Amino acid sequence: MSDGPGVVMRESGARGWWNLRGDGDEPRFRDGVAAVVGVSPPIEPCTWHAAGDRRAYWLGPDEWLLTAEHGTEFESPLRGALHGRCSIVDVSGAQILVNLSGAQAGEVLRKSSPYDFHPRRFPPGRCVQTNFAKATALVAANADASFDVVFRRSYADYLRGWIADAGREYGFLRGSLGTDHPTRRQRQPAQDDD
Amino acid sequence: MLLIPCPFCREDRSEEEFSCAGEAHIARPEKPAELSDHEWGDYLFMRTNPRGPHRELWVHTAGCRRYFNVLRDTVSYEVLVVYEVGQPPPDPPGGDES
Amino acid sequence: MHGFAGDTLASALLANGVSRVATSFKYGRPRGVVGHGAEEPNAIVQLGQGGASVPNLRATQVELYDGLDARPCSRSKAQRLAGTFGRFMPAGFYYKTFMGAPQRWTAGVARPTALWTASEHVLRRATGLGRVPAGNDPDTYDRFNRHCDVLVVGAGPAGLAAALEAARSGARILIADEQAELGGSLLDGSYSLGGEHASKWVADAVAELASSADVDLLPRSTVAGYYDHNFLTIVERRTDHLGLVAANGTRQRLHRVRAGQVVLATGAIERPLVFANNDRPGVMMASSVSSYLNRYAVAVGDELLLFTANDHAYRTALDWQRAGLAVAAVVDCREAPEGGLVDAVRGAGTRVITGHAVTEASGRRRVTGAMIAPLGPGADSLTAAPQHIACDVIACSGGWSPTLHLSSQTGTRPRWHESAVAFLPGDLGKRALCAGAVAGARSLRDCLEQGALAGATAASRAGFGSGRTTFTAPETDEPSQAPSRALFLVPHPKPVSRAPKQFVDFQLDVTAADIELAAREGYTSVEHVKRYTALGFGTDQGKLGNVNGVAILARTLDQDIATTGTTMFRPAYTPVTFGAIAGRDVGEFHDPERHTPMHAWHASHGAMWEDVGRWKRPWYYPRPGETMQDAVNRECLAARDAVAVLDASTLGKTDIQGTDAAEFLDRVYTIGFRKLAVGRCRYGLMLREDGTIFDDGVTARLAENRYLMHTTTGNAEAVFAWLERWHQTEWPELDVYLTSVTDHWATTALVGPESRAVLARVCDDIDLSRDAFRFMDVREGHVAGIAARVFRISFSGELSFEVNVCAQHGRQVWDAIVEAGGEFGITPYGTEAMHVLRAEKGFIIVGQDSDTTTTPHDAGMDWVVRRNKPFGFLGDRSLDVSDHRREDRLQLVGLATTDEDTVLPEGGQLVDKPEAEAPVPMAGHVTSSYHSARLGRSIALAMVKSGTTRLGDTLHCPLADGRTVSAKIVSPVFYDPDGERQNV
Amino acid sequence: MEISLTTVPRVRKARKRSRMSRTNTSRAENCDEIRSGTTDVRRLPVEKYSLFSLVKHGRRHHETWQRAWRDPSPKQSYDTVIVGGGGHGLATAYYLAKVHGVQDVAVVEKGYLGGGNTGRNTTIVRSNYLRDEAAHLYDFALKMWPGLSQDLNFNVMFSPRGVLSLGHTLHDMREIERRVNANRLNGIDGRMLDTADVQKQVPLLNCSPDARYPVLGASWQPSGGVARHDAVAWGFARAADSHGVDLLQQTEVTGIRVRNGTVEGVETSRGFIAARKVACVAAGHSGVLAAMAGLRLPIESRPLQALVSEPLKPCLDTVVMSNAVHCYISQSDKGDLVIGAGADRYNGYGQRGSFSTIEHTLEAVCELFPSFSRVRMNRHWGGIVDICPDACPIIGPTPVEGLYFNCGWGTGGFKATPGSGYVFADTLANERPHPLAAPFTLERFASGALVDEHGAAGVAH
Repeated sequence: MSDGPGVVMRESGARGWWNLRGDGDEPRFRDGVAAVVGVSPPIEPCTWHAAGDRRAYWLGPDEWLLTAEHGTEFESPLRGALHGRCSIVDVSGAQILVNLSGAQAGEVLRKSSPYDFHPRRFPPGRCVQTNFAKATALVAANADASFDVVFRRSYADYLRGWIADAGREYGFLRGSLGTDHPTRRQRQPAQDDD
Repeated sequence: MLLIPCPFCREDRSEEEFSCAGEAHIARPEKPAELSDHEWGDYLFMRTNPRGPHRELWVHTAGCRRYFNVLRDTVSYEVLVVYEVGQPPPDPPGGDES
Repeated sequence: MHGFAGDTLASALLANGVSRVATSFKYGRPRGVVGHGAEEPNAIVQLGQGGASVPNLRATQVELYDGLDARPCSRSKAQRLAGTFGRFMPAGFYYKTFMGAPQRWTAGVARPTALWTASEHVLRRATGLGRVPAGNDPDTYDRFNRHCDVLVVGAGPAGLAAALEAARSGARILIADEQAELGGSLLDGSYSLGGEHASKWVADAVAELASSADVDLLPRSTVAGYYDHNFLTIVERRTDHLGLVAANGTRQRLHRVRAGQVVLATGAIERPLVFANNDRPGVMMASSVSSYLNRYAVAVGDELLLFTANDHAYRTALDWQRAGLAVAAVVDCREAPEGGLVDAVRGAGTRVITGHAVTEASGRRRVTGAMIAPLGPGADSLTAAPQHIACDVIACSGGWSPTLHLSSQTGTRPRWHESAVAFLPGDLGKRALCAGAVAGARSLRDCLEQGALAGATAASRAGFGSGRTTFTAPETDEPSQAPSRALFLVPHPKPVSRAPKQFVDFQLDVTAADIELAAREGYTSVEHVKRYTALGFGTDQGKLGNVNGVAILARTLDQDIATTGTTMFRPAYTPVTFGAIAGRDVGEFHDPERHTPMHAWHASHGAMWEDVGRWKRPWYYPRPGETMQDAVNRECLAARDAVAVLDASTLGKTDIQGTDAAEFLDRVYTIGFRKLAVGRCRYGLMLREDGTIFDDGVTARLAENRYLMHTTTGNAEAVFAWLERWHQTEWPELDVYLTSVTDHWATTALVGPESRAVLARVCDDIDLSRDAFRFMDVREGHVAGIAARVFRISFSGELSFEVNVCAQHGRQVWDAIVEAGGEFGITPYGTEAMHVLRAEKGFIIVGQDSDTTTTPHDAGMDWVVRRNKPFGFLGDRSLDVSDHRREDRLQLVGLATTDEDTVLPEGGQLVDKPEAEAPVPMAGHVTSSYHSARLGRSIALAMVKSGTTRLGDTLHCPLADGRTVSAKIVSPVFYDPDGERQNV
Repeated sequence: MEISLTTVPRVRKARKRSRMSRTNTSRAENCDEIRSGTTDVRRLPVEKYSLFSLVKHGRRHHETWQRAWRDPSPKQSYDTVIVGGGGHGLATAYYLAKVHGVQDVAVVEKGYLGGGNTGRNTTIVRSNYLRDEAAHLYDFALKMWPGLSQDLNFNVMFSPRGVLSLGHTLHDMREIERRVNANRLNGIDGRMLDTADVQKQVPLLNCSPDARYPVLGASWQPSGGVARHDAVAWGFARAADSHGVDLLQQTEVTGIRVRNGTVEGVETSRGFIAARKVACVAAGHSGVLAAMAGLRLPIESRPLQALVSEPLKPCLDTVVMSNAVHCYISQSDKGDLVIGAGADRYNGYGQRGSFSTIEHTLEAVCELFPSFSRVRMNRHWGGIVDICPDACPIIGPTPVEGLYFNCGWGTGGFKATPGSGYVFADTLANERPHPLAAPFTLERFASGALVDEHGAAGVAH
């Protein structure tokens, strides 16, 4: 293809993921999270915060998804830092993250979800949990105009196939991301999926 | 194909993301053991099923997974009000039901 | 045959002199092309052969490509017969006959329905249009979600003006049109705009839109459906103009559009005039005659007769003349038409006959002339005998019917406007606007101005622009138009019932006489008439015929049209390919397959699969030469005698944290969890509020305020939603958080007497001894070097350890365990062996041994119900309703067949008296049934009325082949009744 | 249960009576009398439909056909007012007049006869229900279909072409086996088919073992089939009318008058109509009527959708249902593929549903019949069905004396039309539930004796 792939899917290696619950209106809660994780849980619905490798995605009014580099230990420190009503659960095994980049990455999302991913409605820093094909996913808009898509492991074989199929008409490439940053471009040799 | 404003995500989101959990404000009796079979059956099964504004419980299944109440017209399908669980039911807009 | 680029199949057929394109179903009459677009009722063709064939396409909408292969969706031989007997087949005739002879005549020999069944067989072969493709669809389709601030439907003058205006406001615009090119009616006519041919204006408008940011143009895209909250579907035909099969990519795409505002600029469809033999090939819509001439350079005949009730159609006469062709006459039903177009036609020397109507078309295979006669004042009589005028084309225009299908789909009833002689869209509320001909505009200038205003208004409602238009409509050269005359049925010298057929709906052969008959028989509601005569039920959904039909009905009933009303239009506007609606969700993507981390291992070890919900679970692992029973026997014996391993990752798992976690569990389970010690597990039963069994599973207390709940595989999501619902709606005060961890954990169940020895090889930081790690304990440690949570629980009755690790490492740990078990003959087993093992122990499977009526008492599980908890539990009260206290309810028992080798069928019904006549009272049914390798006999679980009091009784299971299997009622626990094996 | 079919002879006896009434039809050609709609005749002379009458009228250019039913003005009072002019209501009126001699009956319909679910369903007729109570009721109805056209002298086009219910998982197959065995013992025809048998019955069906949910087998009820929905409403209407029942169209009930716990009549858009008994047979609108009498029902009203393709040459000779893949499909005599979709998951009275439901249904159709993928959908629409918690009807009295309901048929009422009308008429006439209807009173929602038929309903609720 002369003008390059329209859609590139890179899958992240193993990372740490946690489901965090608590009262975001409590400054102590927010500070406690920030102190341990290095990033505060966003209060604005459907947004995410990042600091370096670490991210906090808003999932609900008292629920966040945290991610950090593989091997990070958050559970005990967070339990220690947070008091009162909260819950922290390791869900590292459940999450698969892929990054979709390329000029037509948005088209793949439009084939997969009823959500409006127009940049006006979904600028960098936004994230949304929505239907994705016949599964559900968390989609986040990155500053480099790419998207991160996080879905459940048991659906991964189905969704990898779905995304490859949806991207095929635009020229589709599959690559991989490093294990550290969800979206750091590691220009590894990407192979054509077809 | 409804467009439902999720009070937690604070966005209008498409019907596919939600599930309807039936009529709202059907509180579980505090002392079930003190009810007759008929009273208990009423709680379990009897519904108002109105033609017009209807208070329903919905959940944002594919989104934030939170339950909330919706006042929706079952004829026009217009979503009139959404409000959080535990808030008092708003009165249906008066008199103009077809 | 030859055609030109840009031709439709219809224009090419007409250019090649094909006038007959179909045969009518009921009467066997020849039919020709009538229209030039979506309204065409006759020219219905089947394209291509084999799996790629497409039935029932309108030739007027098929774009020509090289090698196109089409044939009419012809009717069968039965028609010739029908042509002869058509007179005895009025509307609804089939309701009145074929009822069969009274039973006394047939003396019970034939079934009363036999006559209809036989007739139906013949009728079915005669009906139907095209054929189902002979093979699977070679193409793919997809769905595409779109959002826009303003959706403009239709790219004629009004639609283009609306899109231009809205686009200039900065709003996100989508404009869709069913034709290959944007421009709508401007493509068909000989209009000029701003002193130039209209096509120049169209090209400029399209160029401006195409270069605007956030404007998407969708040609070859039909807006098919308009649903609640401004959701619309658009079918885009991406490759149909290139060939039968898409060479590359998606044949058709369904756009699922959510629009802030919708501008309906869908135009109008010219209305036919109903007169005798108006179905003869050569009778066409006036605008279609112009379209074929102006756009496709096809003259559909030599000598034109124009029959009109309005000024607009005079353009067709002018176009015809301009092409150097002869106009026999213009027959205008109005007494004194005047206006620029009329003057222009008169000025060209054409004979204009006013106050007259065409009463009948002459000619058999095609039109050879027209009978015309003067109309009386009420248009319901003729004032002189008809005279003949020779011609070979009759172009008709009864006026214009707004294309209000989409507006009607929203539930908005169309309203009849006497002055417009048309139904116009009803009130569309604040989210949609109509512009142009659909809103009743009659001049091009009005269309442009209405379009621009609608575009500006829609944009401003969506939050863009001021709502004022910036658009200046180009000059048009339109003369003023006089009002048209309402003429829906041309009188004939004979009454309607005796006149030659006056067709209202061509495709379904509905005549004016049929409508009169329906009304005469009392089918007076417009919906009854539609259903009784089939008016509007064709693939054209009555685009041409409906208004005439309603008007004829109104006249018959002596009502006005507004009172008579119209039927509602349903989606789709034009038919939509099934595949396009299904999108990619067929074949490999039909429903997601969920896989565990060990899926690839199972696949490479020859697993046969069982579908459980969306999961693929190994069912059994046959070795070469083994039957299923062989494999299951081997797997079961390995678990009983040595060691076996099961992938149990699919079980639902919920992490429950909070100071009220115990209270929460107490409320949702029949048993209590408050006193469960940390590090211990307990089996729980969950009920629906109606007291029936919903789910079961083991819950472990991991810490003071933390539990892990296991649910069944199939119910995992329903249970999680159930728990969230109760917490969020009824008990928000409880300090408890629920997190689904089903996908986080990979679970390897290590089962059998040697399981401890195997585990010990890969785990050195948990004391596995009997007393340190008791039955129903949970421990944390490492397995194969990976942090693991190990449960000593059992669904087989054997010593068993369930090893849970983070799914990232699931495969690695599974491999390590399988390798460590090698010397013990470790055997992977699937769901079938799992079912046999648990049935030997009398453990139920929720949903198999229980159904939605089974209570804990029915299942013999009172031991897990605590009726003395402070709150009670969900479903508690329902256990006491009168029907649940009946003693003759179905209760769980075991069955031992008299013949040990016979395995009862699951689902077999049990009776006490096998030889009784139907209806035979049933005592119960078999829920689970297997051959048990360990016991060397068949075993079964069953639900039997009063079963627990009937131990020792013999029941009989009648089989479909007439045999009966007898079995004795026994305890459901067949093996190790004291449960000693799991405690070793 | 000893109910079985001992009740059928009553239909036969009655048929004799109605046949007698038609002996003087030849004198009945003065349509004006009938058209005027004012005659107060009890047994109206009605011309018999037949091939001969078609020929006779054909020669007269069809100018002298009588009205199928009168258009009377409402009387001030009736013995029984039936609210709802759909198939079930009209059948009730017919059997009430014919079998029980109760002719002082009006059917009150807010729109036009048969305009609700009767004219919107996918016309499947079968009786393969699991539980004895439901099986007996539906099979009683099924056994009435073959004689219905003759009884009504109106061709309802019952076509017993057989009904297949596919199984796709081991769980499905277990449930099907259980149902087929129960059916056989209840005297209902039915048997299990394996995949090869299914393929033989339905050559175009995708029976590949590689399908996402492969066809593992099916249950087969040969005596099931389809009928012409409008004809059922019109046939019952014409027959009821001929027995003196007043059919009041465009008459909307706006209130139910109750005094001291006893019903007195109905308020309508054409004034108050007094009645000793009011029988509501209004499907999706039952809740609205119940509220007028101060009652609530265990019913939710939801759109159930259906769609048709363009007409095709014959390609599908039976009815195919798939519970797991969510669709049911047959081919009409016109050639349309008639496809039933699911019920929406939220209440609605809009006779239109969610487009997602249509998408899911067509996914299933294309999956089961890959060669239908290029076929096109002509129309889709919705009807408002009355969904009951146990997917079974409610037939019988209410706490208000004289007020009866027949509702809750949900997604599967069409097949029961004659039986439903028959047992409800019997219930009304004798003021106690017909034995077949006895398990289906409102009382079961207090006692817990639900008759769960979700498995047999064939539609995802």
